[in-house]
Amino acid sequence: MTLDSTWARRFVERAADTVSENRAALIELDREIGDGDHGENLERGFSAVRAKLASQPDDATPGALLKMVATTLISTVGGASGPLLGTAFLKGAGAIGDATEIDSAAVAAFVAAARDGAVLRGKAEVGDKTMIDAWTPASDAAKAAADAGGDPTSVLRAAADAAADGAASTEPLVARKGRASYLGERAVGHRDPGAQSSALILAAAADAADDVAAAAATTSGEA
Amino acid sequence: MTLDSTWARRFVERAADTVSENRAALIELDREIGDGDHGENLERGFSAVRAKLASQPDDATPGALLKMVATTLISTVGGASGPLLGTAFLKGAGAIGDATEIDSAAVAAFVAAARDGAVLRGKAEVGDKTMIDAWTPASDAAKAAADAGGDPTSVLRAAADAAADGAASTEPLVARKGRASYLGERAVGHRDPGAQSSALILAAAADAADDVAAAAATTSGEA
Amino acid sequence: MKKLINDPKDVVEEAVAGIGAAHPDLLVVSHDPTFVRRASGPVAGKVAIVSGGGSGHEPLHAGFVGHGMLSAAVPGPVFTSPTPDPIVAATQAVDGGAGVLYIVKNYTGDVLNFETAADLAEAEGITVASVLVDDDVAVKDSLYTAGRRGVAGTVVVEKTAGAAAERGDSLEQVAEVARRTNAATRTMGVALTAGVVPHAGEPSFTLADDEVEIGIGIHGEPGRERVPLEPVDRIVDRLLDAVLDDLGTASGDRVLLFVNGMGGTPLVELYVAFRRASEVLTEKGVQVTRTLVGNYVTSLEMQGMSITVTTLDDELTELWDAPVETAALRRGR
Amino acid sequence: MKKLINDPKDVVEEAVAGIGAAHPDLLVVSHDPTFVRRASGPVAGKVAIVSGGGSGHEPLHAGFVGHGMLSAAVPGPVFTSPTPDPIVAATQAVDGGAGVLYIVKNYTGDVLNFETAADLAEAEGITVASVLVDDDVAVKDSLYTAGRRGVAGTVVVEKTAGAAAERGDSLEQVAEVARRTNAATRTMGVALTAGVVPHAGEPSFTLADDEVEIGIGIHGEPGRERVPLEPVDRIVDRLLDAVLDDLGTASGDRVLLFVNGMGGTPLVELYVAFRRASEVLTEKGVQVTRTLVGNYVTSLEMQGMSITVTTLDDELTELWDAPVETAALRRGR
Ligand SMILES: Nc1ncnc2c1ncn2[C@@H]1O[C@H](COP(=O)(O)OP(=O)(O)O)[C@@H](O)[C@H]1O
Ligand SMILES: Nc1ncnc2c1ncn2[C@@H]1O[C@H](COP(=O)(O)OP(=O)(O)O)[C@@H](O)[C@H]1O
Ligand SMILES: [Mg+2]
Ligand SMILES: [Mg+2]
Ligand SMILES: [Mg+2]
Ligand SMILES: [Mg+2]
Repeated sequence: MTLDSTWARRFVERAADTVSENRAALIELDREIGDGDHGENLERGFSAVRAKLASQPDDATPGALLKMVATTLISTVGGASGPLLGTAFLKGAGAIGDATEIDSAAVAAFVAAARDGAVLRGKAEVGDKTMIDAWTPASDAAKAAADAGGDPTSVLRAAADAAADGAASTEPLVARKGRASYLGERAVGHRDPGAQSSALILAAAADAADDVAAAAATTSGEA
Repeated sequence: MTLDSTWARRFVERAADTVSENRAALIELDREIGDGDHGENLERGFSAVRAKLASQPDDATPGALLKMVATTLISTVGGASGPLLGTAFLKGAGAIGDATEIDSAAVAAFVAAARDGAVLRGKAEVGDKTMIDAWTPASDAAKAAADAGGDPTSVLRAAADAAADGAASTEPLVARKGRASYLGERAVGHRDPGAQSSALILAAAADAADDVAAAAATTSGEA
Repeated sequence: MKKLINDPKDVVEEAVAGIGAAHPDLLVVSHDPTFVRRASGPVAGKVAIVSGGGSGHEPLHAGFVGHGMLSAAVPGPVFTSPTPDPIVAATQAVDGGAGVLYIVKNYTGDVLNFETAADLAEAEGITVASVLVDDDVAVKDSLYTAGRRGVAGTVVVEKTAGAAAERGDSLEQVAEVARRTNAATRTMGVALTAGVVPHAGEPSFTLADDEVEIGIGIHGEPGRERVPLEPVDRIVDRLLDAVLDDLGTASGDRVLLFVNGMGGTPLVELYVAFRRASEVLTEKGVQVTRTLVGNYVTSLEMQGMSITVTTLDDELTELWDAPVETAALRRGR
Repeated sequence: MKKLINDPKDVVEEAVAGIGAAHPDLLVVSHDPTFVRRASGPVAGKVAIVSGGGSGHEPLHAGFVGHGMLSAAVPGPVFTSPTPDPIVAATQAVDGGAGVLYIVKNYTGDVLNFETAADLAEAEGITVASVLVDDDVAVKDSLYTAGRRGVAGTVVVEKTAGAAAERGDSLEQVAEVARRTNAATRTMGVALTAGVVPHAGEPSFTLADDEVEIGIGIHGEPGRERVPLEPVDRIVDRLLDAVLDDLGTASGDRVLLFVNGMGGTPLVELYVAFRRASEVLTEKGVQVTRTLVGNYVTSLEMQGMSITVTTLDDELTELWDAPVETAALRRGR
């Protein structure tokens, strides 16, 4: 099984939905250890992404769609998360290239390149209490799942689950990057908003793959 | 019976005490329909008056002492009440002149001149919801008591009681002078702070006369 | 009460000391009696201008002492008119022999204390003229009130009168400019929250979370009405309508538009309000030829603003544009 | 939330429109992408200076656009760095061929977005140099933080760099002046209350009625510690000690003393604080040769202040004194 541009479109919609649903929760996380705009920033970005989706050519490749996400996030989100997530999508899209069908290895390569892109820009390491604490375990889990022969859907699910654990793992940490680093010990006990949103976005990717699989099952069942 | 400079000194002390004790209450009245400084203004003025009292010559006449009150209030209180009360004391002191003993007629003349002084400066009439609503009935009552043959103490008490009633009478009024006039109907139900403080000051004058009479009784009793 | 102060009783003296320390090139501070005067001293043959009033409205008045505006400012206690003594002392310190103009905001306390000061100064041989500022349209000017209050328009009067004095006008002429500016100026304000007078320790009034006071005075005196909090465009319309109506502004008029912050409102909000006010005026065919936006006549930490419109003619425009060098307004020097 | 705004989403656009309407002589506003540039346009052969960052800190940065200071300002959403697009557009609009300096407050978001903008502008053939402002001593500058924040000292850097550009310095020289000013500048702040971000609708943090946050950042990020509210003299001492200690200020040094309001603090309190700070410096033998007091780098309606000290030499003094004509700072023109 492989994923195609239907998945990519569904991923973008799901990501926009989850960001919108979690706007207030992300603002609240950021208010606690940042400046309270993370949910607002991402919602601004993903609604711009959603608005652009309709006008993408029918034959747009998954890579082209994800590159559109990247450039749109870079030009609408601002703050720290805009360039970081934008670069993640940009590098991830680059890893997929112009393939129309994405296999498990390509999915793992997407997540790994996205992670590397964010690290390149933000210079954060695991344990710094940033979105990297979601992307790094996600990338590792995706590679392990792909190496173990999992299909793209299960690779994405492994990445999403690892990202969720990674986001949770930021709670006891002192931050060493971003705005939360100003708080020292006072950041302990709070989850990093960027790690949380990254986990939500990866979950959207996995859910989109599930949607596609379910639709395929229905279609083939009906056929 | 007449009043002398012992009374005048005692009056000043009593006035300073009552203003100090009622500082918060006067601020509160003024906060409701003015700008919340009346208690502060008068306390600043009367503590300056109290501080100057000690350095007045032993042979200072009642008129000289009350003129000191006038000029001190004018130069320390500020706001609307400073010039008004100051002028009241100035004109009142003028009515007493350099007499060393003040009889009932002189007491009534003091209150009347004080009232006229405040009216001259502030151009308020009875019913405008200002200190004039205390001073005018006080002046009328003092004249009536003096005309009826009352002693100075009872003349002052009549003035004080009438002033207290006058202060209470401001509660249902709409203000036509001073800061409360900006409120229109919204001033209704609130007592005018300046009428209240004027009543307190006149009560201090009467209480001082009582003190003097009590001291005289003790002395003559002991003698 | 949360304030960056020491003893509430010392606020004014300490602030005045700070003003002196912050602007030694512009100002000299006198303590006991307290007033602030131009560092450059009186100029023989030029009219001097003195203003003053309760503190808590900073930068008014001390922030407007300097070339092209006030010669001296006399700050009273917070929200309380100064007594005559410091006014007289300031008058003596700045008189250059051509007389002194008092610019007095129309409040009973200010009027009475400046009146006494004028009497005392005249007794010392100084010619004094007085002009009352009463630009606040929220208050009805009738026999049944103390008359209109002087609010943000005071800055405009101090600016044009100051320029007139600087160009060498006589006392009578400077007073005429001040009166004419006042007559051409109207203001109305709104409060979202109240200021806290240091010695009172409590807000001067209380508004519900969804309520604003339309027609607020700068001492937190109530205004015309309390209405629910609305989008600022609606609030601007209310204030501006009242101002233009009272001023009789017509299409083709040239005006100064001045959006003034009450002290606790972020500048970003004042600009949002300014945008609306200038749009509305433009739609009405009124030409906004001069502008001012910022916290100039404040009421401690009150959140709110006022809108002032002054009808300009060539002379008032020229006087508004004239060089000014003060702590709070500086241009052309 | 009580604010003089319409839809929270429109605050920045409407405020920028207001800034344009209020200062047509100084500024031109671009919408979509949003930036503010000098009305006079680029000057061939002169270095241009662009700064920007999240909104909510007004008058920073748009209030400092004009002769002798910034060429353009790029306001992002409230408390959020602008994206690269408007920065690039502003860069193109002001480039006079001699290169463009970015003055960037040291926050991850600002750094990354200006970095991308610089890459894009360079790709368009414009030479860009960047200087980070990181004057806030409340944050430890170590491998374990995002580094010091840029706060009120930004105004000083924009002023001296602007003057250097105006006198015709090369891009390298202007950048050097900016870096040197930043290196000579330290700030620490205190908050009494929090600002309310319009789209959040709630205060950014909560302090008890008797508590202050020492070392606050201008986005309401927490600082060093929460302590009970003290007399302002004590608070000034805390801030100034940290600043002077970090700066290594010694007797005989000449300094600029800058007391900055966070937006919701009455000016009268800033002057009370200034008085103390200047007294303490004088006692230590430090010469306060230049001063600034007011709301210049704010945090919406936050009550609080910061104290900035810049060590001055002859050149920095001259650049500070140079004529400047902007909405928020004006002198000599
Ligand atoms: N250097 C960095 N590397 C990786 N992620 C970072 C870095 N700095 C900040 N972040 C992420 O950005 C998030 C904050 O994003 P956002 O609130 O949108 O921007 P800002 O901090 O500018 O307000 C943080 O929660 C963190 O996950
Ligand atoms: N025109 C006037 N005539 C008489 N009394 C007046 C007049 N105006 C104000 N007052 C009195 O002054 C009082 C207010 O005094 P105060 O609060 O000290 O001064 P301010 O109003 O300047 O703050 C009012 O309560 C009223 O009694
Ligand atoms: Mg944030
Ligand atoms: Mg009062
Ligand atoms: Mg008062
Ligand atoms: Mg932000």
